Amino acid sequence: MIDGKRPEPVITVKVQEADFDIAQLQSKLLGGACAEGAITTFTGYVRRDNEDRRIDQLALEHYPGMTERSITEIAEQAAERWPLLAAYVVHRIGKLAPGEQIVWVGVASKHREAAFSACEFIMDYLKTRAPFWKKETASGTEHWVSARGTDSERAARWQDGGIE
Amino acid sequence: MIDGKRPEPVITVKVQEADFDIAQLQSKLLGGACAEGAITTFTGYVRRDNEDRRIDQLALEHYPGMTERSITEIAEQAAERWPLLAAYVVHRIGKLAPGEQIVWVGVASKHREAAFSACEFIMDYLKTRAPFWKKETASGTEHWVSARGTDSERAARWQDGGIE
Amino acid sequence: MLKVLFFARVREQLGCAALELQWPEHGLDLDGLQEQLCRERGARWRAVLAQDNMVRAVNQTVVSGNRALHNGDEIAFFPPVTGG
Amino acid sequence: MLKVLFFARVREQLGCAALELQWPEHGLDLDGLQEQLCRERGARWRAVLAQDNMVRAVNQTVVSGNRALHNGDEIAFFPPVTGG
Repeated sequence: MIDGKRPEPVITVKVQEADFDIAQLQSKLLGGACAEGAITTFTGYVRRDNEDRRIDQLALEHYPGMTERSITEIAEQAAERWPLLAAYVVHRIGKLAPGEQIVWVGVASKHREAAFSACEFIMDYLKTRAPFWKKETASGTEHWVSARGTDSERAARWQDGGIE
Repeated sequence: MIDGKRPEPVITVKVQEADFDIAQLQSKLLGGACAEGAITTFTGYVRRDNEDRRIDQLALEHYPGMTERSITEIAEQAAERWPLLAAYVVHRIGKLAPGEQIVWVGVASKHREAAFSACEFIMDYLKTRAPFWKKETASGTEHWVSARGTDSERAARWQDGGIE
Repeated sequence: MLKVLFFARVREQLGCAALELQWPEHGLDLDGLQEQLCRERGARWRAVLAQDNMVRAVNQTVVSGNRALHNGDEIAFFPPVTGG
Repeated sequence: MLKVLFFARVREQLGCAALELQWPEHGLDLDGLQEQLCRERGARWRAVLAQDNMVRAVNQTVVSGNRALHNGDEIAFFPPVTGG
């Protein structure tokens, strides 16, 4: 910044059933201000198959209140670690078909390394700390998706002594 | 993949004066096929200020032919290191105003860690290997932007013995 | 009063999404609450709540180990999360 | 024939974007080409092409150190890139 002050990053978190428009989200990320530097985004899509099963439907349950709060905390932690202009997270709940958009994370920063790291950090913690649960229907049978050990490992990378 | 075969990733590289539409690019990334897994994108914007100077204009020069070729090689190397479905790079040339979009990199993969790493890898190498040069006009004075040492360091991280 | 919530597979296994309990005059901690639920509701609850990887949250913050509770707290039991 | 290209600051400093040179019967390598340009075009060219960090490419591939050239090659001189 020319005036040497780091602006407070704008953090937005939405949990919704409705689909989202990624171009609109990216332009909203800075709340109408023009971007500068870098925006990194992550879009997650519902898988079409899981191991050998073709997925017919995914249902997402969440813990209302705690979800928004935990995602906001994750984004705030990212903003403490890296110089961010803004972070925006949208996560869908309810019934979704394979190929549908399920989550979008956008991070704006003047520095590309900060934008990349913060976006990945938010996704890693979203996977391990935000209270969402997935239930798949495949070949007419429902089952809850198990947490992946690799998700916890990826989140743990960011702890003290891990990568910066 | 259900059939156990890794599909050949679709690599697209464009160098153009025209602006681009990120939503259209993200939908083109898989060539009309529906996404699954993850898409990571990076959008770079022209800076508004550089150290103490307000930037009036940025002019981008490139080496026609070598540019497309070197970006394609970078994307192919990313596709050898990580299981990608597609990678799409658009880089603008010519005269740009502060705040305008200058580069977009989109990577699709079934795995989010691959999508993140490949997108960052492509950007790091784009900065150090693709023949683009920036000339800034600030307060009526033109000057060529110097290469940053940190860009070379970031690219070097990916070499043997570096992070995966 | 205490509000107790169950999510996802835990909710299904118990057949219960939410409970409201009177706040006991003698006070209660998190382990004590879990023991009380098991005692009152039987072997099925005891088996479900003792599962490996059960996550417990107090006032929407995940806690590890036991924790003092206070009147008005919101407690939740759920399996490891799988979001995104 | 050899095609020699100059980009960005190097192009401006030399006042030259592209040259075409006859392929010499005795052959030529990259250092030899650079020396020939300096000899024919004078001190300014010698100073510019000797700058630290000068990048040289043969047939659109960056090379480090000297390299044999062949008739028809495209050689480029340019400063470190700053794309993206």
